[in-house]
Amino acid sequence: MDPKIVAFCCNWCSYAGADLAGVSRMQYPPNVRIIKVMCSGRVEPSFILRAFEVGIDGVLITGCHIGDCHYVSGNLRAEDRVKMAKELMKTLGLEEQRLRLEWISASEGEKFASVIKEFVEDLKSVGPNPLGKGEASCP
Amino acid sequence: MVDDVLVIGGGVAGIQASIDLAGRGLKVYLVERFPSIGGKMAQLDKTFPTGDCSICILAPKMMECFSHENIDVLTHAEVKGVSGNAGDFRVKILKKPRYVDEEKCTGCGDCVSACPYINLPDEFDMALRSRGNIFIPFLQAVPRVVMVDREHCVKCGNCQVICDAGAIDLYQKPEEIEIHVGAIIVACGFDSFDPSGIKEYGYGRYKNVITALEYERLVCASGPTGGHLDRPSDKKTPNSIAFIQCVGSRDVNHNPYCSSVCCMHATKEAILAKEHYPSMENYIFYTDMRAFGKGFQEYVDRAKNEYEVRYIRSKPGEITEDKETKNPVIWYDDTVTRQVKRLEVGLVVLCTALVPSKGIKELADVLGVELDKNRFFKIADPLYAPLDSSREGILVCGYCQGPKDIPEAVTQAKGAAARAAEVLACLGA
Amino acid sequence: MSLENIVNETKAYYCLECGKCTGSCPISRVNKGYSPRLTVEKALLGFDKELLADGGIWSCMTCNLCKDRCPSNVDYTKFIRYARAEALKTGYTGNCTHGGVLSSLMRIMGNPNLKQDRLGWVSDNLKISEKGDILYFTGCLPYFETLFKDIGVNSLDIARSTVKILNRIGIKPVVMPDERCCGHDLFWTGDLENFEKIAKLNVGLIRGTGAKKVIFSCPECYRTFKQDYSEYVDMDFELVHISEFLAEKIDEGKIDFGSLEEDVTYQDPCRLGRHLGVYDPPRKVISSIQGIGLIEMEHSRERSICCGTSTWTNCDRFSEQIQKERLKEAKAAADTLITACPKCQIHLSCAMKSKTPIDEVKIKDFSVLVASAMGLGDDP
Amino acid sequence: MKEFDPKIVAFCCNWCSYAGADLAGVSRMQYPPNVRIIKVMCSGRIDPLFVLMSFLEGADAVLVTGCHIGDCHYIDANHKTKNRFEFLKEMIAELGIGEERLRLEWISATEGEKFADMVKETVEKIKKMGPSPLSPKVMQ
Amino acid sequence: MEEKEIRIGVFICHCGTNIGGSVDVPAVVEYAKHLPNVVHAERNLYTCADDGLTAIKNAIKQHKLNRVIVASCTPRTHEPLFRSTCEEAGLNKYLFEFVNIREHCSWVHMKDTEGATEKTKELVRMGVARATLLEPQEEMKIDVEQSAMVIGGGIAGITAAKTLANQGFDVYLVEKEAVLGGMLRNLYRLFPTGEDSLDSLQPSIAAVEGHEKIKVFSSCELKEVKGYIGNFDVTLLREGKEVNFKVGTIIVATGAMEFEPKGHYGYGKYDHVITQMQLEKLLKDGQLKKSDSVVMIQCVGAKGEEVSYCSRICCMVAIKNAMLIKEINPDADIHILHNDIQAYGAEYEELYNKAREMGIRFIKYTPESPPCVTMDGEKLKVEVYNELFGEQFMLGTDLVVLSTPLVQHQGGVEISKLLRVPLGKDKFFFEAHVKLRPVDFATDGIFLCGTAHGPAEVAESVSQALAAASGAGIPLSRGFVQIEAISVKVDLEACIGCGFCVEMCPYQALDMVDGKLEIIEALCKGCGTCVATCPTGALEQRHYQNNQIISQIKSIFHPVIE
Repeated sequence: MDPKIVAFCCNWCSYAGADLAGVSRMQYPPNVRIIKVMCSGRVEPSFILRAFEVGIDGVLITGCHIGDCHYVSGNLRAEDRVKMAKELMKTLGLEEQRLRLEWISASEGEKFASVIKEFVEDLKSVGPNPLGKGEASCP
Repeated sequence: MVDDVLVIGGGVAGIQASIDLAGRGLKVYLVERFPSIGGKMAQLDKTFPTGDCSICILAPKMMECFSHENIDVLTHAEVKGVSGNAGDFRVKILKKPRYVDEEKCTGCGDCVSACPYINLPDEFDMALRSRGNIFIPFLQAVPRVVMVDREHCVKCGNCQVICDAGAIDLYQKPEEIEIHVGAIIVACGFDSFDPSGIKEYGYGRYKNVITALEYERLVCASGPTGGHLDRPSDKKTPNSIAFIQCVGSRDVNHNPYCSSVCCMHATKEAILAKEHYPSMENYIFYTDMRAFGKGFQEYVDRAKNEYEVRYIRSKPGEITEDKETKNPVIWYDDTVTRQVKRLEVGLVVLCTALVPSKGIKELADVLGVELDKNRFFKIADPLYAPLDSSREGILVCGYCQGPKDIPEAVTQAKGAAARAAEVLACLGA
Repeated sequence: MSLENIVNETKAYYCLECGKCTGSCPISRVNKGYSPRLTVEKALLGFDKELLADGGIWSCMTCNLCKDRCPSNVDYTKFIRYARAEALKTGYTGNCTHGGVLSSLMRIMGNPNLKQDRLGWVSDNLKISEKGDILYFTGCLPYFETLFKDIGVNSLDIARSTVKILNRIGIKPVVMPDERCCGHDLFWTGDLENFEKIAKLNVGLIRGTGAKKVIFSCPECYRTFKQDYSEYVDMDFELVHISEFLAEKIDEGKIDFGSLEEDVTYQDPCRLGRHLGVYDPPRKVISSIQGIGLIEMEHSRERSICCGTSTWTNCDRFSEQIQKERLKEAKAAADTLITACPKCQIHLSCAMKSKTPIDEVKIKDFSVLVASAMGLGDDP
Repeated sequence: MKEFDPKIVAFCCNWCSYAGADLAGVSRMQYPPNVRIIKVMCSGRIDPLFVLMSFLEGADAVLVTGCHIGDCHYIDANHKTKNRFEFLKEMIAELGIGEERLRLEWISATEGEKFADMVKETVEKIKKMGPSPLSPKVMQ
Repeated sequence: MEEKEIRIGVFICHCGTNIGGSVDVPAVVEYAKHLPNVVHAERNLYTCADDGLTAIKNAIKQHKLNRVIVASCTPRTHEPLFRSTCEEAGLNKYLFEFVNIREHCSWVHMKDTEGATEKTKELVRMGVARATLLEPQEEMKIDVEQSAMVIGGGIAGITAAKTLANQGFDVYLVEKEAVLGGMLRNLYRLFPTGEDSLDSLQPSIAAVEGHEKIKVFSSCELKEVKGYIGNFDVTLLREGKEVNFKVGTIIVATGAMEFEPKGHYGYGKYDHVITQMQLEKLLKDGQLKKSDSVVMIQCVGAKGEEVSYCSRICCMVAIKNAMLIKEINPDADIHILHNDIQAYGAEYEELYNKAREMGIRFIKYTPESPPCVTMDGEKLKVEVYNELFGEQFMLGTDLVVLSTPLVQHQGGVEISKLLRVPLGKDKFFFEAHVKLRPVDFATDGIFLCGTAHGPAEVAESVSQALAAASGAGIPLSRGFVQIEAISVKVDLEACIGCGFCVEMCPYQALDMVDGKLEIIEALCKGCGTCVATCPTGALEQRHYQNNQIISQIKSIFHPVIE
């Protein structure tokens, strides 16, 4: 089973972290698709749900460490949203582990790679997204 | 075979049919449910398009009909049974008690002022005025005889004391009369549609939303306010009036048909308001301005140019009320400028549909004739025999045959008289 | 379905262009660009493309004010629903609020593989059962709770109160663990494909419990089951709103609603009032609470005004104006506004939170009010 | 000497203004008893001679009444009344009898109040003006 | 009977307390006794009651009264009653005088009993003065010729003739054309029932042509009509020969014609611009070729353009024809450009709904910016500003149909001159009273129906025809016409032939025949306006003579000398 992951990386820290992992040729499984957003606070619960709806197995949101946020409090908002999204997922019966929030600074390329590796393993144990792949037609 | 004719309904149509038949020497029985003949036309102040005073042109006809030796007028009476067929109808008429002897009463009205209980709504004045337990139907009533509202009368006897003619008899019994006629003409007219079912217009909820017939009584010189247009909430004269057309007409949920007269009587009422109060602003909300009769379009043009009546092509969505001033507020989509607007006026007059009169179904059953889906009388051959009901020997005319104005009602009444004479002649021959 | 069929199906050709719809429409009154009359006329006069591309068709609150008042009986609400389905096919859609999370949730719940865990709110003092004659359908209350806790709306209180009331009169209602959203918003935004899936799912689940009667607290679910499911699936169980159910109980003398010293006014939800004609049961229940004063707003019953937005689409400053106006009208009647629909409660509470000052109105749900009057309190 | 009690002659047409006077009676509207009503079939029947004769005989005022324009039972007879009235008014003024003593009023069958008010106003006005110069009281 | 001595009886009514309450009736009776020529005076509680009436009859016989005065309520309600009472006692009913002492006295001076009593005395005195000068009158009875003439053989004329004939009266039906049927001959189908116009007409035509009481004079013209109600003598011109007959009453049913919209919307310039009647012809002969797209334009020439009135039926004609086209060619694209659709009543509103159901589209244009029709290559192009939608529309179309109003035709104008009956501002015949005498002319004995009165559709024309037949039938069935004896008479010596009076009479009862005045008594309605104009006093009005009125004036101021 090859879990498909979507990762939202904020432009300032976590995206740079991912770049650093690349520059440092750190290897990690190819399951992740990165979407750059200006700040982790930009990620809406609807993005998360939309991902699961179309069959993504896991969603990773990465942002700057608390206090480093280029936009002061964006990451705090992200924390609240993830909390709400987890609650919705719990009611929906979707396993909580399918959604992860990680603070990764521009220098933590290594952490980025290990988070991805860890997440892929977790998802393998949790199993595929019960909603199936892309059945739900959505406009 | 008998030549007499029964006319049911004492409005302008019934009166005209009776006069024409009596003029031919035929014996006519005119049965009217209300204690006086005159019908709805007697309630109007003026008539369109000439602006004649309605009672001025109706009273001579009422007198001519009432005092005609060939016409027996039975007021406060109803047709209860009809048997036999054309040329030989036996009709049972119930003359409901007036509790007043029609011969003795001179209509002086002393008893009316003697009655201490003045708290019942006066039907003729659309409940804008209250009347006592003994009352005269209206000032120009024909016959000019009072009537006792036995249901509410407590038999205090004041009226009996004051009446020297000794005309009041509180134990008068209903009388069943049987007559033998050759033809029957039905002219039972119409009622005004009660718009309280159309909740968005607030009739019954807002004091200053009235119906057109109530407006007619307010502006009539012999009406409850002596012709002064005092609006119900504060008895003051409004500075602007809005007339709303097609209330309950051209409406699939109420009456799908067009009542044919509202556009014109609204124009007349607006002109009346302008004549009495030159600073008055008049608005008429319409969907299709229907001025198709003789002199009607010119009358509407005069209303627009000379009397500054403003015609707005729109059917208002809703009427609310300004709590302090009690001014009705009209919300409408002005379809010509395509803007949703708000108009506050002093008074709203709902030009309601005119519907077949209450009890028409029972009358139709008694007569053995059919009604159409709008509850007007069903006409077998609408083009070439428009006045023949679904049963031979029974003719229909006036509003109960279909929406029409006074001239058409009078025309159909005369036509029904001719048809009745023709039917009798053919049967007799 | 082409525009021409839509015109024929909804009898839009009878339109007399009299303007009574636009004159009644709460949206047109604040949003000059929107007019139900012009929308119908576009269809009549062949402006198909312009009509489908017109964002206005998504602003309509489908509140039925215009449909009820149309003298030619043009079913404008159905016209808009069909137009939206047609627009959806050509790629147009309304502006989904909250990023579209609600419509995602609904579509997810249309997925048969989903195994929800939604009964977290059922604390042990609430007695429910797996099988039984009477089933309580909670709809999206758990999800609303999560999404709208932060504006002070606890939708799950409605569910808790309803169960407590039912328990008080000796009923342990079936509450399904894997119940799906009723699909109302999908239906009304033209996504009929997902709607059909959800309808079949729900009815299947309900049949599974053997329920004979389904009680709803949300009018939108109630209307969707009662009028829209039958097109796709037949149901052999009774449907009733909680207010109707309790009103019957009053007649049977089986319930005492306790007392509450408070003046309240009642917001008729469009789906319960105009769509289904249920006006009196909620009022009957509320007024049977001793000491309560039920004062009607200026616009109530058939004339009541919608809570501003529907199917979570095109919520904009016009909706806010309507909501502000409605709250002002409620304040004029009483300090507490009772809503019988979770969405009305959410939208009106959200409007209360807006920056521009507006006088305080307490907004409480119908079941929560009844429960607290019966002394069932709101301990979790 | 008894206080001056003016004598007023009123011509009413059978269809409208006479009916208006009737309505004032039926509605018990009170007005001073100084008016004497002469019924003619139509206001068109009122010959200027009648008006002058009334003043000659001593009337302190003359009221000419009829149906509103357009209401006339005989179509347009009241138009002629209006024309005759215009030149009669001039003559009364030239004769020095006083224009005020002659008045034209259209009264419909529902305007009982208008008829009563007309009589009251005329009586007040004439009391102030005093008797007509031709009246026998003055002549003796 | 030479009147030797005038013996007046005065009856003062108490009317319960209505008069007695504020008038000292006994004092008035006492006063009346001493008035000149009064031989008997009494009072009664209710003069109009049976005992009052018998008192009058007994007094007439007992005191050989030749004048009776009743002082009580208003003549408007009780004069007929007291007149018939006098007649029953053998006294000519015009020797009766009514004095109103209730509505004009006791009820309006309730508090001032002294003033009221004085006034009552004077009113009775006026009554006595007038009664003295009353003369007996005989109400003129004019025999009526037992036949009627109907001018015009359209549906209105046919219906009127049939109804009168069925009642047993002879009818002369005069028609200008060679065949009966009028406008319905060249129509295709009739609304609202959709019957075929000519087929539905045949039975009526057959009934009229076969009726033994009806003589049909087709393809002939009216030359002259003289006389008055009951005695019209008519001269026709038929193929050069004169035909003459006498009739009692006349019914005008001359119909109307469709307005020719020359210069409107390219009519006459482009051949695919036709009128509704031309469309009916095409439909009737099945020659309607290209009709995939049709545009109809309403109110062409009406509502202020050429004529000021709305012609009532063109909306329904247009809708009916549009639906017929849709029946032939269901995907025809039909637009009706209108200025308020006149679908009044029940059936027409239903037809209007059905038309919209069939896909016929209605666009409201403003009179200020009417549609304009141009030729665009092969196809016609109609540009119209849709007032309610707020946009300019461009309609390419194969056919433009103009709905034009009905207007009076020259024949009608001539008939109005011949019968000396007026035409209104709209050129249609002008009826006696628009509200309450819609089918009568002011001149007695002549009646009006059909589109001669104004635009009308079939059912309305039929109703009017029946009404006119009713009016025309009354004098015929009675055999005579009785005129209230208040008409005018002339003293030919005194008449100087100035003719002022002739203009006064709206009923053409007066005619100046070579310098001498001729009065058609039957037409005189008794308003007296002419009498007031007569400079020499030659004209006098029965029962309202100058001397009677002047005596009333005089008696106001000083008691009539003994």
